[in-house]
Amino acid sequence: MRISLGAVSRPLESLNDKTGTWAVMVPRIDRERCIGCGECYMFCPDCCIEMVQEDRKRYAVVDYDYCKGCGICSEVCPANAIEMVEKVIE
Amino acid sequence: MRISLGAVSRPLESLNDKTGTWAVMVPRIDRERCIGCGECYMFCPDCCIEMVQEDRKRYAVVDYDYCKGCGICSEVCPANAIEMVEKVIE
Amino acid sequence: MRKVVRGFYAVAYSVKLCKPNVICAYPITPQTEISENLAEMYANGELENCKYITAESEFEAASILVGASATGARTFTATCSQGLILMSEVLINAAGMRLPIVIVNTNRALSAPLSIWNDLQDSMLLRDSGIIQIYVEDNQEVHEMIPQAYKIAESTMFPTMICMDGFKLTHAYEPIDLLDQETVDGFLPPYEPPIKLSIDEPLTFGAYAPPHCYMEFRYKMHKDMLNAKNKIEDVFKEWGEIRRDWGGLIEFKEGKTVLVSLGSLVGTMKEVAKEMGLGYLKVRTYRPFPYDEIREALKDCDNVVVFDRAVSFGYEGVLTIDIRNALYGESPNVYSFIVGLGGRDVPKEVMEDCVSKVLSGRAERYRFEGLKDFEEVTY
Amino acid sequence: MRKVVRGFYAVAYSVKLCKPNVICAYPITPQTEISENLAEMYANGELENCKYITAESEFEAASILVGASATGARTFTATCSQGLILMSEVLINAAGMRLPIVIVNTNRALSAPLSIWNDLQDSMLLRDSGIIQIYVEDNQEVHEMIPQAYKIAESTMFPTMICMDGFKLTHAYEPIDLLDQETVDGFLPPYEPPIKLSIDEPLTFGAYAPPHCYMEFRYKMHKDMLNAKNKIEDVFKEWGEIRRDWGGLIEFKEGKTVLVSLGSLVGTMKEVAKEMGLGYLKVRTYRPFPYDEIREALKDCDNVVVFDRAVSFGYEGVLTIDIRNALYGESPNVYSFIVGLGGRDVPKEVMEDCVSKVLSGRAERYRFEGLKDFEEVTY
Amino acid sequence: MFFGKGHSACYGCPLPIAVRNVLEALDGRCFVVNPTGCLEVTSSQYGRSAWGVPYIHSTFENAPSVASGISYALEVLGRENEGYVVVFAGDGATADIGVGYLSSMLHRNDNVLYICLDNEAYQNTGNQQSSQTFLGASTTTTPAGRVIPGKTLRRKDMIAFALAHGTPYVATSSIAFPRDLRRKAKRAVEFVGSKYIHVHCPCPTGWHFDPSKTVEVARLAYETALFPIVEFEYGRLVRVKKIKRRKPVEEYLKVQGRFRHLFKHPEGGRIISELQRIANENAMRFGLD
Amino acid sequence: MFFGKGHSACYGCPLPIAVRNVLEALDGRCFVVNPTGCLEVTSSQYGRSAWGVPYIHSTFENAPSVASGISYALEVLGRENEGYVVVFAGDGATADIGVGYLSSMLHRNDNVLYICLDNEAYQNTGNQQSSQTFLGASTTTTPAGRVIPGKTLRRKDMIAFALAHGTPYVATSSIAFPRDLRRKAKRAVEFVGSKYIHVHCPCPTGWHFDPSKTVEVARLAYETALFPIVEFEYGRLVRVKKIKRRKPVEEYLKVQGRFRHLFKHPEGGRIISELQRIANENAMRFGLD
Amino acid sequence: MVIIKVRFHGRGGQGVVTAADILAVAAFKEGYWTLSFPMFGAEKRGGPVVSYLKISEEKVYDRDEIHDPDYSVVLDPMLLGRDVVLGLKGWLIANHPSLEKAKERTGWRDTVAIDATKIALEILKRPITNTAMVGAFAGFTKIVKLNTLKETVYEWFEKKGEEVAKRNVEVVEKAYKEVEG
Amino acid sequence: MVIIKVRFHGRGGQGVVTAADILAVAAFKEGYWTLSFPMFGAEKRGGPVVSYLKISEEKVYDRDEIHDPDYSVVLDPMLLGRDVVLGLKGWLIANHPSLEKAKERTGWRDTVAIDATKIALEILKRPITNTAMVGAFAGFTKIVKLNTLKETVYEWFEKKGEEVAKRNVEVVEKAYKEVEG
Ligand SMILES: Cc1ncc(C[n+]2csc(CCOP(=O)(O)OP(=O)(O)O)c2C)c(N)n1
Ligand SMILES: Cc1ncc(C[n+]2csc(CCOP(=O)(O)OP(=O)(O)O)c2C)c(N)n1
Ligand code: SF4
Ligand code: SF4
Ligand code: SF4
Ligand code: SF4
Ligand code: SF4
Ligand code: SF4
Ligand SMILES: [Mg+2]
Ligand SMILES: [Mg+2]
Repeated sequence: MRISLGAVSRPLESLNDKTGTWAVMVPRIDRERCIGCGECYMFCPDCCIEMVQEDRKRYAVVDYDYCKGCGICSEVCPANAIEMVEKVIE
Repeated sequence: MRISLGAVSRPLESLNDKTGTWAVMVPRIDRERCIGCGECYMFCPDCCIEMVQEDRKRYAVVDYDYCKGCGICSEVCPANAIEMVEKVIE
Repeated sequence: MRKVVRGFYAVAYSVKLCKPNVICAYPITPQTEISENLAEMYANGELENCKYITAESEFEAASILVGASATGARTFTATCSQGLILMSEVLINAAGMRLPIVIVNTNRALSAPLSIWNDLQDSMLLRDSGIIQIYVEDNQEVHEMIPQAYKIAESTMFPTMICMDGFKLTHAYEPIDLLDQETVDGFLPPYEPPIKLSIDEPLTFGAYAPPHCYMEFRYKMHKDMLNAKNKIEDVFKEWGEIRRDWGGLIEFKEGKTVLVSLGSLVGTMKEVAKEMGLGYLKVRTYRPFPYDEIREALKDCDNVVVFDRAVSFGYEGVLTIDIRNALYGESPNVYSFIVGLGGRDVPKEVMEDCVSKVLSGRAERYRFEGLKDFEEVTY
Repeated sequence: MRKVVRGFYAVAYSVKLCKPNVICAYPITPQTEISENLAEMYANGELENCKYITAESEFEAASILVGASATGARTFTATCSQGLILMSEVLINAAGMRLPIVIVNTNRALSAPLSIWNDLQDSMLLRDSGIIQIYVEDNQEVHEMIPQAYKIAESTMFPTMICMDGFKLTHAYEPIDLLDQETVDGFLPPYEPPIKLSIDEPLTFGAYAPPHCYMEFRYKMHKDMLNAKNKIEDVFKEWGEIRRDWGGLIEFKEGKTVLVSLGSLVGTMKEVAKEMGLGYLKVRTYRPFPYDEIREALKDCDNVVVFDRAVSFGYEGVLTIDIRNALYGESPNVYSFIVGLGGRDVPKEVMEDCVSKVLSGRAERYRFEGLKDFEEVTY
Repeated sequence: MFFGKGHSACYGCPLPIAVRNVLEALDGRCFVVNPTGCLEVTSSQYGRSAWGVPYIHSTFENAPSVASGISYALEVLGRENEGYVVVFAGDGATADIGVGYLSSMLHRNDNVLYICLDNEAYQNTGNQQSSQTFLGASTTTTPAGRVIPGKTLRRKDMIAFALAHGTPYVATSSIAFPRDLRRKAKRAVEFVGSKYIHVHCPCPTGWHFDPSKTVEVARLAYETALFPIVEFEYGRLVRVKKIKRRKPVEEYLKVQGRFRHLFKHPEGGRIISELQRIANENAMRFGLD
Repeated sequence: MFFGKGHSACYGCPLPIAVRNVLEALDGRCFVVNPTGCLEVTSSQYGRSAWGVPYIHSTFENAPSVASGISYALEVLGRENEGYVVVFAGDGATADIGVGYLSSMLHRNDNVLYICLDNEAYQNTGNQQSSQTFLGASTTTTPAGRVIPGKTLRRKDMIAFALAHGTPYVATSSIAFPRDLRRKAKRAVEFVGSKYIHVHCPCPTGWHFDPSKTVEVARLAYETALFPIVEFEYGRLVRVKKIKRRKPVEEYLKVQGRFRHLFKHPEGGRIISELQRIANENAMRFGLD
Repeated sequence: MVIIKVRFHGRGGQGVVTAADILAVAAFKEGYWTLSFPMFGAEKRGGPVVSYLKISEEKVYDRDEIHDPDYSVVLDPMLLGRDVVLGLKGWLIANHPSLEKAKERTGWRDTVAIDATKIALEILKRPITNTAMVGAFAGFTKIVKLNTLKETVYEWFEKKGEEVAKRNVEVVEKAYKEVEG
Repeated sequence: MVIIKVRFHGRGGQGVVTAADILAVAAFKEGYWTLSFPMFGAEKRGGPVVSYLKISEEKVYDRDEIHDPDYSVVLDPMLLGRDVVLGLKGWLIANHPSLEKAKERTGWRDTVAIDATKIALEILKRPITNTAMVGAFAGFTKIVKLNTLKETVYEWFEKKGEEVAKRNVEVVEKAYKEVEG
């Protein structure tokens, strides 16, 4: 264990916490429907949506390692491109 | 010496402190001029002016035991009835 | 009636039975649910002649109680840690003003680093302040201590603080023999303050004291606190008669080697003592400090093993220092183990390990026990 | 240059020479004129690269310095009594965050009853808190201690508090050999913090620590504070070389009977010791506590006579408890006299009287000395 | 990344929405000060920090002062241009326990952007009332009981409070409108001195609604005019977010567990009308309709 | 006698003038709460109390809370009719160190008459600036120096502050007008809940003028509109004390030592105009002329 | 003194603490001393939560968290992994549709699996699995009788309405029998 | 070690502390160690104020207030009374127009009286008597030389302007000589 001076902590070590395990439901983004508006990106409390530019299409991608499955993205998507689906339990 | 519970103190024991000794100048009230308006009474920071009713005349009297001689009464008297005079040093 | 309840409720329910007039507290983990339980009783109209006030800070909560107590109200607050330190100026003031406010402190570590978990650094830091401090072992004891604390506070006119371990006790859900109103009413008379703010007898509270009399006030405070020991003993005894005997200022079991501690660690300590055939000493009243009782109890034993959960940084464990002072000039070896800071568990094995260190001569004057390996880095 | 100046100025001028970046304090007697002197220097443009801020409370003043210190500024505040207790939550936090804030505490009694006069109850109450505490004997010492305190604070990363007696020192107008800028510059390098808030290296300050690591942080803090003893010795030695040797963590003169105290009482104590042919021990660094030094110094003497100016209500004098702990297992008789609370004078005669009580076997374990006759009343 | 994934806030927590949008708007050039509270506890555990910008937490109540201290230090060390000093503080820290320090910071007009993340209670300790909790809300310290129907006091008006201190820039925003919040953050830092933005942050855990509805609830607060969205520069109201068709407060209340009792308790009707009155007053005061 | 002779305030101190007039107006039916400060120190030494009414001093910052506590206790003990709870507090206690507790008391609208005795600095500790000190004043912590010409910050607006909390009764008064103060004290106690009166109290010792001029200086503050005398009920301005012929601020400034440097310092002129601007603004805002 | 130690794993909001508490009351009714408490954590809703239960014939003094449970009860299938069997001395009682998969995820042999989510969804219409797992625990260990448990559960949920109480009793019974069977 | 102990009595605002301080500086210039300080009081302006001065050949350690002064210097005639001679071992130096009256008020034989108020009003036009009494003390005791004192007083008041400084020097000289004469 590392014990620092005054308990200062290094930045962004939260990335080691894969909060994706919290999710019961997860969003599935329909890439066809997605209009790349970025609403889901802006609203995701877990900062786990990325906007990807591919050719001339911009669309949203979920980082399931962190997505807690709150469902907000699905609620805010103006294109109805996000559906919440049950996470597969292995 | 009396030591009370929680240092509660009895009321108005300040009366034992004769702050009149502080005064260098003291007010002299000209009873003739005094119109009994009570301004000096109301403004005296040392609460040492009393209004006295005598026959049909109301006038102000100074309690020299406490008067510190600030001169406020003299300043506020609308009848110019109060003069500040040097306290006699015995 | 025996019922399975959580520690919070054991406190809140007992407070209710004591019929306080003004309750004012501020949320802080792990105290909050005490206030929440009281708030619920209040919302349901179960607290008679009582105001429950939501303050905007602990400092304010304590200050409201200063006003209320000086006016003759029976008062209650609960807090801990940052909250206790934040209100400390007011509590120290209340002690000097001799206001019998009853406080439950759900012991929690101090920041930084922030910790919501348990140790005794918070209440022990205020050991000089003129507040009676009683440490309880479990939720039955805290439940029964509340009425006793009121009686102690109001007959000695000192703020009285019951210290109960955060989480370990507050969050424990366990069977409690609940008191009933009749028992408490029979034990605890209504509060009739010898001094109070009133128009009829307009006293001046909170006067200041120049050098010609300050020291006498502080001496009186000290003397009254020493005398409070007798009063506390009496209250404990009276309680013992009507209810259950929990012991006096200390609870003591003889032995050549005696373990010493307070709070929720006492349970484990007693078990270890039993299993290993040792004595133990539980400090129930920490201020006033039971000097004579402790000295008498421990002076002839070989080893005293103190389990401390508060450190005076740059010196040693807080309880240990007090114990050694009490034993000064006597011959027992006093060993100190600092354990359980910031919620670190203190399993029986750790205690046993400490004891075997002592018995085999491997113990030092004091030692942090239960540490993990770590590497020191700048960041 | 030797000049007749008041204690306040001896502090303020020395602070100025240390080139602090942020100064923030709140008025309280008898601290205020330290801030006032600094405010005047500020208004006259004499403090370079420095902000002087008027806070709205001591709590705020300390908090502003937490922000400033974490950002890499050299900081200063002064306070005492109610102000010190009011800011205590912040200072304790700063200690854990390891921020090298330098504080001058002009010791004053605690309320209630309110007293603006001197004793040590305020700073001693915070002895557990992870703040280095240094007590000075006179204004020359405080003047010279300021640069040393900065060096200590910044090399150990602990808040460092110089405790000087209110009135007795602050208000004394006496000849002081004033330091010059060159001397201080040569001794005290600019502050280069090992950790600070910056965009380039975006650290997280004030993280919280769950039970799996909290105890290690506190252990480290304790260990670092013990290690600070060496650092302090070094700084004192270095100062002794360039300027004047004031001794180490303690100043000690042998004797069969040894008087012990700290702060401004030391002057009188030394005189009494000299006149009566006794030894004395001056505690310079109170936290970290010089356990080994004190034990070594006192273990073979007959009588140790402690003059205490802070009480742990319901127990004993605060310094005494610490001293007895240090001497545990050794044989000297330790007598304690609680004197000078709330500005009560401690003339030589009182000290002499205490000593003769000790020498003639009439002394008790501890005693309040210098009390007047009084009658106890309800009001 | 200025605020990392992997923080431990609840499902659907509003706080990170506010935080990341502000930090992104300011390009991460921020010294963040954060008092104790949900945000702190979910983002600053030792060894698990979610912060990619310099960050400090000291106590629950002193964030404004710590921020002042940073701004003074930056100034005096010649580092003013390194970044903005930004406070993210809960409503309890802001309007209750820290309100005196906020007053002092605003009074000195220190160069700090203060953002209150208002989830209307002490959520970190489990939804106890704060001075920002709405009338009628059931919280753990103002539970809806047989006698008392939830919180009985009105809200402390923090906009009036900030304006009373002569604060150059004062605004409200909501996590329902991240673009609005971004714009305001950018606008705010154009002002020298103190700026105060009060951001509405509905908390699914404390308010008892489904985590997926965080944004919807926030939007309803705006649409009912219970939480008006306004902007003041130098004390002058310069902009409001008009409401197209104002909804009755019931629509907002009924989606939240904390107001459920109002629809049953004998006092409930009275409280709902009082809340409607407050909404109407807001609409009037700021010209929202 | 409600406030006794023999107290130890300075010659010409304004504080007892305010205190005795309020106590007399309320017939001494008062529980007085008084934080640390000049009034406390000069009236409550052990064995020398000047108080003829029940009185309590606890700390410097907690008077509002102590007052709340008294009012709750009186209520719950069935003693509400015994008397009013009245705070007399200095400006430092009120607007600075105690401002958070005042905020809280006003927010809960506790049944307390809070009177701020504003002598514009921490006079008890020797005239250090407070948030109520006027711009330009030389105090011991904002001394007029070679570089800095006295205090550089504006005043914290305590009227706006009290109003921001929805306080039912808010007023200012001055020791220059004891009849005004008496009337306001009487009016105030007709309101249930919190009432706030801010009383101007020029201090001869700290401000450096002759003790006989206390009343005159107070009158000048009013006549220059630097200290407006106003009255709000339920947030509405119901009455102002109009100024017959408004005087230039210089007339007020020049009679006090604390402003002397303004007539010499290079920055002095600018500050005087700024003060005049503030006076004009007051006159406008409240319609004083 | 024998103490039966049980550790419950779930997520904030799933009723993990309630699970331990209900069993504590039921066991208390059967004459045991019980001590239950939540993990002393600072987690928010959604984060992993643990609670503990100690059951004994005599008063329990040891208030430490449980590091060597006799039983580990896992309310949420997603949590099945190394963590939940840490220090485990006896049986893992897992909410999972498949015993094999459950074993696979944890590597623990002595496992009982029950599809508590399914039972909960079926009867309660919500995936709150605490009562089902309480039933499963009781059914498997027989430490508390079914009737005692049913009574306890009923009393527990009564304040939320008779309907809720009844359904939870049903859940408990179903799970009890399923595991017992 | 001989310490000369002087106690000054006056009122808040009369410069009692300054009196002790000026003498301290003057004595320091003459090679003495000095220690002066105000009474540690909470009095407001107008209330009685005391200050102390200790003069010695060696460093002074004793920081207690002076209870047994060698000299008591009283700046305000109204204060003459029992208080000012309390513990006095030597001379009372009093501001009073009449030696007899002064003695009468205090009952102290060894008294020097000087009408300091008159001197002050004459030269300073204000009844601030501290410098006059400093001069009187020096003239009577000869502990500090007149020139040293004049220099000290000049430096002390220089920051208030040359005129003020000069006048105070004049006051000191006049009082010194009057008492000496
Ligand atoms: C002095 C002090 N009192 C109480 C607490 C406990 N505490 C920590 S956070 C918190 C509530 C935070 O509420 P708020 O500021 O609204 O932030 P939220 O968690 O709601 O986002 C409380 C009461 C504390 N840490 N310190
Ligand atoms: C916590 C704390 N800080 C500082 C002080 C010192 N102090 C006492 S009174 C006072 C100033 C009082 O100012 P104000 O409230 O304006 O009253 P005034 O004396 O001017 O009438 C100060 C700074 C204190 N007693 N307590
Ligand atoms: S479900 Fe929630 S956490 Fe997951 S991507 Fe959508 S908004 Fe983000
Ligand atoms: S909100 Fe919907 S449409 Fe917009 S980027 Fe996200 S998924 Fe695509
Ligand atoms: S001079 Fe001052 S103290 Fe004396 S009576 Fe007149 S106003 Fe009162
Ligand atoms: S103010 Fe003048 S006229 Fe009026 S009562 Fe006093 S002395 Fe008489
Ligand atoms: S309790 Fe509310 S504000 Fe706090 S982390 Fe959870 S959702 Fe966010
Ligand atoms: S300093 Fe001013 S306010 Fe204080 S007692 Fe003296 S005159 Fe009154
Ligand atoms: Mg909140
Ligand atoms: Mg003031």
